[in-house]
Amino acid sequence: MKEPDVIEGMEVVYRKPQTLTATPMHYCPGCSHGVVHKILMEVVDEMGIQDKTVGVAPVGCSVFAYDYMNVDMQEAAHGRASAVATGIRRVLPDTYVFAYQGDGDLAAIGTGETVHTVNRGENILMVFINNGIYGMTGGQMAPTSLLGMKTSTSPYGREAAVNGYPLRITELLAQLPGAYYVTRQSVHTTAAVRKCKKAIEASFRYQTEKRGTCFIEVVANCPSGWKMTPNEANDWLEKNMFPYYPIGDIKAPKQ
Amino acid sequence: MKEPDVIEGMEVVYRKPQTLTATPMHYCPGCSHGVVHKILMEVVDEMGIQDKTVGVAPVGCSVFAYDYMNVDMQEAAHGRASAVATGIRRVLPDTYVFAYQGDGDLAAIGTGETVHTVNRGENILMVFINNGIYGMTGGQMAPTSLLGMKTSTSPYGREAAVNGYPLRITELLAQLPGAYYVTRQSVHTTAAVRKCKKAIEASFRYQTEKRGTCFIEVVANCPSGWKMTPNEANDWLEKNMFPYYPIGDIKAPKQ
Amino acid sequence: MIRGTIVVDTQICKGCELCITACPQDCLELSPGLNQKGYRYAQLKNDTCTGCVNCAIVCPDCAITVYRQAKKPRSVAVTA
Amino acid sequence: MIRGTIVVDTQICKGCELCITACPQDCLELSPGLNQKGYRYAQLKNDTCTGCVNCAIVCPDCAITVYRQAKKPRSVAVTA
Amino acid sequence: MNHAHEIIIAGFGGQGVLSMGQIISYSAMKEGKEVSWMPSYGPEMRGGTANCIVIVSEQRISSPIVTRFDTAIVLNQPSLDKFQAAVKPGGLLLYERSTIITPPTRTDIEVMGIPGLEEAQRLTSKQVANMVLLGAFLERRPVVKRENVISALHSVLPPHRQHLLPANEQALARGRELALEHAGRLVES
Amino acid sequence: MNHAHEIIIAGFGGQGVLSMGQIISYSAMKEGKEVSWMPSYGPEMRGGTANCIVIVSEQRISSPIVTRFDTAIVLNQPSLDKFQAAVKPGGLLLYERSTIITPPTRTDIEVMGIPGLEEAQRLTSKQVANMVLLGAFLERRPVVKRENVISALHSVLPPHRQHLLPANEQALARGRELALEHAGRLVES
Amino acid sequence: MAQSNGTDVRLMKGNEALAEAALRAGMQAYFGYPITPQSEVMEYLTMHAPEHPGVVILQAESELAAINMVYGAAGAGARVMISSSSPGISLMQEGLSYMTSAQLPALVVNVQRGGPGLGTIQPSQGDYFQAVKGGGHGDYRLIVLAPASVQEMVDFVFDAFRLTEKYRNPAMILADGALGQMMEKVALPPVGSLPRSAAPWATVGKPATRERNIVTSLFIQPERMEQINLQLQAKYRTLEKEEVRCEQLQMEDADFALVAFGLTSRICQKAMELARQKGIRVGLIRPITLYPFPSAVIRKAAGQVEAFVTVEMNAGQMVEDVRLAVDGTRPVHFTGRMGGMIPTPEEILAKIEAVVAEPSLQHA
Amino acid sequence: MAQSNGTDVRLMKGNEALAEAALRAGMQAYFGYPITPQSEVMEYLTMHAPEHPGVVILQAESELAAINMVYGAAGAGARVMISSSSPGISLMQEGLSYMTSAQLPALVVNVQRGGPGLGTIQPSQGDYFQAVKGGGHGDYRLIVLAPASVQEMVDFVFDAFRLTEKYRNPAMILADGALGQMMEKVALPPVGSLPRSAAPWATVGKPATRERNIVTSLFIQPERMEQINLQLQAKYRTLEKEEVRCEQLQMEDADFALVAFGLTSRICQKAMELARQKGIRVGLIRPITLYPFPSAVIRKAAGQVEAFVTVEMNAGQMVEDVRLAVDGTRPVHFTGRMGGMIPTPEEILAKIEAVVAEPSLQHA
Ligand SMILES: Cc1ncc(C[n+]2csc(CCOP(=O)(O)OP(=O)(O)O)c2C)c(N)n1
Ligand SMILES: Cc1ncc(C[n+]2csc(CCOP(=O)(O)OP(=O)(O)O)c2C)c(N)n1
Ligand code: SF4
Ligand code: SF4
Ligand code: SF4
Ligand code: SF4
Ligand code: SF4
Ligand code: SF4
Ligand SMILES: [Mg+2]
Ligand SMILES: [Mg+2]
Repeated sequence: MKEPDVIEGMEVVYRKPQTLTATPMHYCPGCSHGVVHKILMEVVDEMGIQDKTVGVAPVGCSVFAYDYMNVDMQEAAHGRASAVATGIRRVLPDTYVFAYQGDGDLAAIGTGETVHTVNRGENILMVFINNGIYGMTGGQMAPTSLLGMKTSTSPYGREAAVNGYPLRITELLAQLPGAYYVTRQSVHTTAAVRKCKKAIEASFRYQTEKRGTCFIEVVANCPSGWKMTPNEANDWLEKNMFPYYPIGDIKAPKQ
Repeated sequence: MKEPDVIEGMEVVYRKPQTLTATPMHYCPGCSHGVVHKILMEVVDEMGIQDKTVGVAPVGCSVFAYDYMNVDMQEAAHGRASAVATGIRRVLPDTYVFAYQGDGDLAAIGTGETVHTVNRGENILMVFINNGIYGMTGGQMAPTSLLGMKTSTSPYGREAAVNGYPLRITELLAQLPGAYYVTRQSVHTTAAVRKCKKAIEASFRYQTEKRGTCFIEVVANCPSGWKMTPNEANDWLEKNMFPYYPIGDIKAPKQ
Repeated sequence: MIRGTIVVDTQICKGCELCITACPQDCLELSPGLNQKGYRYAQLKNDTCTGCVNCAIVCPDCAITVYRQAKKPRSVAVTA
Repeated sequence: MIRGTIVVDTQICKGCELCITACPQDCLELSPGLNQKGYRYAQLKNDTCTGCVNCAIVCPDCAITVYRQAKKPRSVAVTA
Repeated sequence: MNHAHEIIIAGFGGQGVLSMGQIISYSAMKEGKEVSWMPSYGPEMRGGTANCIVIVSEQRISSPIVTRFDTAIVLNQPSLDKFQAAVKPGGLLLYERSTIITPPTRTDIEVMGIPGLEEAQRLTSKQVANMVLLGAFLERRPVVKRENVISALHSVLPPHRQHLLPANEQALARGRELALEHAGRLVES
Repeated sequence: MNHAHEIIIAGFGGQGVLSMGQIISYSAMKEGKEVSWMPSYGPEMRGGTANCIVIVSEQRISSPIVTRFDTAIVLNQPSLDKFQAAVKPGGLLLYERSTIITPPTRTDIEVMGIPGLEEAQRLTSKQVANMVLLGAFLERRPVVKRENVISALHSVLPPHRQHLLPANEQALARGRELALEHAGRLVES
Repeated sequence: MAQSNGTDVRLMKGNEALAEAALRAGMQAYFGYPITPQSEVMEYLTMHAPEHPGVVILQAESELAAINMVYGAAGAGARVMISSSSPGISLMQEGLSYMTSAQLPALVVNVQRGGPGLGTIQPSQGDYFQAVKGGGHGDYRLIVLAPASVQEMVDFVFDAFRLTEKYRNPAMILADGALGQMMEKVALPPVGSLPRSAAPWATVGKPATRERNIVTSLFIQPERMEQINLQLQAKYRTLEKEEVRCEQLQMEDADFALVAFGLTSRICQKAMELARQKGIRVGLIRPITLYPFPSAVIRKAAGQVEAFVTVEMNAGQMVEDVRLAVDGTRPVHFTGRMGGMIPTPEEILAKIEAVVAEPSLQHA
Repeated sequence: MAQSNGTDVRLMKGNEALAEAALRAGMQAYFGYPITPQSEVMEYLTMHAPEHPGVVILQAESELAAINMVYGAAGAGARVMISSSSPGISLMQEGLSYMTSAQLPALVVNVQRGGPGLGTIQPSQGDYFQAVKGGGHGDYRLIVLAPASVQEMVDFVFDAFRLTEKYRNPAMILADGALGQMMEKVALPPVGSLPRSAAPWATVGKPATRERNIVTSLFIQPERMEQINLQLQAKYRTLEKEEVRCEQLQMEDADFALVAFGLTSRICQKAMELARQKGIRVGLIRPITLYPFPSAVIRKAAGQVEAFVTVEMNAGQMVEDVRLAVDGTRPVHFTGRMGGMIPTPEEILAKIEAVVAEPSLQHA
């Protein structure tokens, strides 16, 4: 359903990019996944690289990303998106390749692939949606769940002695020489969305220059998993996630 | 074959510990594995904890470690020694548990298990033999092989653009809060052996105190894989491995 | 004051209220009725909209199209 | 000078020569003949050994037992 | 054949169809009956529809999955459309009248529309709408005893929801009244 | 049956038993014959023993693995002990005399001990000891032509070892002489 | 709701009942990773573990890590369980091969979903081959039990622990998503009812009084490895002789036999009722142990019935074992649904009727 | 050593010949991880890749990563290969299940070693079940080719690429350590002899002219997933009709049939020679495609021979497929060695003689 270009003498200044399909997203109300999908596709649209872009969807709530993103896509096994992206990028060296993964996918089951993909400096963009929980399977503890956080597998709160500390994998990856650009963003406010989009733009640019892996962590909400309204979730995000996962560039090339 | 305690009026001051079996080791002449086995078992012997120690052998040249170490041991699947050690230590919380792994085992196929074991701060000692090569399978490239290093799968030398940079996994692990004591040692000289042994002693001590994971990287030789004599290999080690893998404590508790 | 307006795709909107929080003009509210999926949806509650696109930018479901008084239009995601 | 000596398990020794390099007294050499596994093995070439245990410490195969003139013996790995 | 009563309860996720089924099951178990509760799970649940099949029987239950039902309780239009035809001749089709646009058309079964949502909102909150329907159902098909349902509610509600017990009981009672009225109307008309 | 010659070559790893087999195989292939070379690999190789089975035939080779041999060439005592019994009656057992303590005992086969190591050391280096034995073997069982062996050597030796060609050729020739001498002694004694 | 005999009767979901049973059966450690439709197992365990002090429940970083933690804990002598669903079980194949070779006891639960690939999360029996023939490398078998009710999700936990420890071979409970999600009445045995026999081979620290214990699957000399294999095969022959379990329903007078396991067997019961209403004398053979498979029961039935109809939620897997047992003496038919679909009693009835109507019951 | 017809003849190890064949067959990408006894494949490829510009050879961090790189590259339309040995193949089971479901072509090479577990590195055929029945979850099949010579290690690479691309289903070359390590004479086809047909479904970037391409194995509606399964099953029926390969030796006058695949079939040839010397008329049936299995050939032979003897380097796996084909009409015997041991011609002969001497050739 495309809205008209002009209405009451006013011109359209913002609309859904054509690189998103018409399919309504299945995400819960207010979920960050939708925002990140949108800005990712806006960048593809604005850069005019739809015909040169291949995406990889993970197993997690964003498993259906290919239903919404209007680019060629592959759906990877749980945790293996970066390996799949490696396979694609190696045989299509002039393509823009991105992998899109949740925290369970990228930082639990896929840790090995994540570390080695970045260590090889694969020329891909890795988008990492850190919502501190396993959204899709019903709110289990993620490696990034905060201490004390109650989830369906830490019903009395995450304890360091049993489950270890929340994993700041992004900081680890930033130290690998293969990582070219590593940043942590969020999408819970207009300003945050704009910044995050800039990070995506930069990452796609670096890909043409074959400079290594670009890695964007998005500190995201999961209203359902956290059992909050979207606005509550975004507040909680700022108050609880940001102190442990501070926003900003972790490794940025000199401009 | 035990030598006598006294000979020509002289007393024995150094002999093989009883925690090593009589089986001759299968390692190539001069291989570091033998030295590390020995000092590990010396510590078990001296601390009198043979009856409370369970070791885990990897898949790699040291796959037969249990033939030599006279303690209860399990042989883990390739890369999974730290997961196996986790299983043991969780059900036997008052035991000393160590996992012994090569660089292919710990830093390639086992990366996920390695990162998460340390992140959970499992109360085990991880011994990591970094010889920059896959010894057992015939000298293929390891994640830790140096740039330019010729191996049977990098016959023209390792290239960063294709294979990424040598992985300093120990530095990464040191940043995890679960890591209590992280050090890099070697065993190519008498002094080095003595220091390395001290690190092992400390690690076992910390285990009783349940302080988290102790991690000892041993920068090791592989005369066969490197195609050198043992003495050449030890020289090469100092000249080439040490600059990239500097010796010393990376994370040490305050004494 | 620049004049603007928005069109909400009421069947797509999930009533998450993020746009409401994001609107600097406080011109959004939830509808009293439900859409086919059972959600109350966002709607303009007054005509103070400036077409600043804040609401649309945070909308996870791309449910908002924003219009603004002719001027050189911004080029955010306009590709039609 | 403290007097010491070593006994090499000639069947276990693989002739890696690390002990030779490690000996501060330069009192070790490889045998001319081979052991059953086909290796030349380490042997004392003179009697300047001080029992300093350097050679034994670096030996990967635990092939060396070290003795020293009575004094309070060091306690490295002596448990018999 | 055997004395099994086979029920499907269907609606949107969040309308409480799964817990309705659980309450019936729990009560039946208390009465020493055999029971099985089989939920739909999976894709259709996320914001979509949900249903459960409940079988209450005096004998060991063979298949917990059946395709024809003695009773269908449907809380939204898609469920009505889907399960109307699956009611056995002579069976009962009970539906939430407030949200249905196209009412059922079968005549060989007992059809009963109950405005559970409206009644619930009138009582306390729309959250007990399902209890209104349950009350109506039990009036027409007393597969379990009312007093056992009340005590099942005690067991099924989590501690922080125990304060809703009176509201639930009221809703059950209101459902019963509506069913009686409806039956009355049927007789009158 | 068919004109296959089945050979086992065994010794310590590093004595060059695998490459002896490869040279025979390579030469046979050049002559248009069928050939298979089956190495032992695995645990026994690490510092232990190694062997390969070579079959040279005019016809398609069925099993590349056989347990009885026309010729056994053994370079150390364990291999002699292991394969002596596996030589077919009338077959050839060729062994490296320098390192054998317990010589073979069979009398129904041709047994020939050659001091390859000593001869090799006398010539240039002990590395060509295997070539001495190969020379002797080919003298007794000319399964491939000498000139093809020489050219096979050219192909098999890696570039940085091509300078060893003359030494290898010498060793082959010396082996042939020793075999002839040995045959002579046999005849004499 | 404790009963006089000390058992509890409750209304529970299959997954939760299984978890509660494991706690009561004296499980000492559980390692797992979330996956639908069995995530409730770990969720229940983390919630209720505090009632059983000392029990270890650990969410691993992956199924691969989890199965290797199981290896470690089992090797250390603990009674240990792991659960997952199809894709997660595929990731454990190397580990399971290792465990059979190292002869470690452990209980593996597969609550199957539709495959192949990521597939669906709906019930399926598509992993029969994987479970029964061995999805990992080498010659090994798992002891495989197929429950058909929530009560059996409880009972088979006890059974499986007993078998896995007796034979030192991993045992699997092969369930499906529906069994995991459905609720039924269950009687729960009391805690402590399953004693654990000593594990003198376990790695717990070597006292001076014995040789060190080694848990390994590496026997680098092939002669030695063959010996290990012969040991395993001997164990499997014993299992085939002594531990076969099978249920037969109305087989006394049956002219046709349905063969089905797990949930499908209950749908078949309904189909059987329908068929008998129509005068077709149908019986049901339900293999309870899928390995060891009840071949003898089926072979015996072949002397009685005119034909077999195997019903599975897959493309036809167990039917091969049925055919092997029947060995050509009677026709063996198959009907099934795939990818998360469940056959209905009516579909099965239609198949039975088609078989009955076959002009000749000779084998095609 | 180029021959007039443009082919090279060389003496090569099986593993190296396979690697060279892959390069000549136009393989565009290889992902792998070292493991004995097949490490020479990647070693050869890294050495010789520069002769084939543009070919991607990447040593992955694990078999798990490698198979998923294969998934990505295959999905992007490349001709891609992976190789490993038994434990490494077990780690790929999830990936293989995904690939069959997503209908991706790729060549998987398993140079088997003795199992289960870490086992030995000696030759084995212990992974037959895994390869043929599907070691991963769900209903799928691999196309499985079993070479018996170094020449076939070359030829089957071409064949397997052709089949995998034609059917969009992963194909496997199931070899063993001995085949990988032994040297034989091979004729190498020239580069460029295997054209690649278009892959319009591949994800290469979506032009304005078509809908986006999606490579996935997720079909969350079970009805849809069942459709996918029906597609797969239809494909498998076609394979069973059109792509069965089987070799028969001296079956014309045979009273007894040996059935064996891969290296074992050559040992059986020797045993057959020995048996015929003793006047026993033995023939040999060698399944070349293990899936699709040559059931019809065996069923036909059952009308001729008195008994079958299946020989495998395992505890008896293919013998089940032989039995299913024979379907009780003739006795089917088995002999095998396990864990890395190779049967000798003499052992096989002894088994044949025992079968011949059976008082009755009736089925036990
Ligand atoms: C091998 C395997 N293990 C487990 C699962 C089940 N599973 C699906 S999504 C998921 C985790 C999702 O969490 P995350 O990656 O954080 O994504 P989110 O849903 O939070 O966006 C899991 C464990 C699976 N599909 N496959
Ligand atoms: C799943 C699996 N993949 C691969 C192998 C083969 N393999 C055995 S040891 C080894 C690597 C050994 O290297 P490293 O860990 O560095 O130990 P080292 O021999 O150098 O001490 C490999 C790849 C295996 N046994 N199992
Ligand atoms: S469960 Fe969480 S992450 Fe998933 S769609 Fe809902 S809010 Fe988003
Ligand atoms: S191959 Fe290398 S690591 Fe292995 S035993 Fe020999 S020297 Fe040591
Ligand atoms: S465009 Fe700006 S002013 Fe208008 S509704 Fe949206 S946020 Fe408010
Ligand atoms: S942000 Fe979008 S989905 Fe949310 S209420 Fe506003 S318009 Fe609706
Ligand atoms: S260090 Fe040990 S093995 Fe090496 S030469 Fe000396 S005694 Fe022999
Ligand atoms: S003990 Fe000391 S002096 Fe004596 S041989 Fe050894 S290193 Fe040399
Ligand atoms: Mg998440
Ligand atoms: Mg190494």
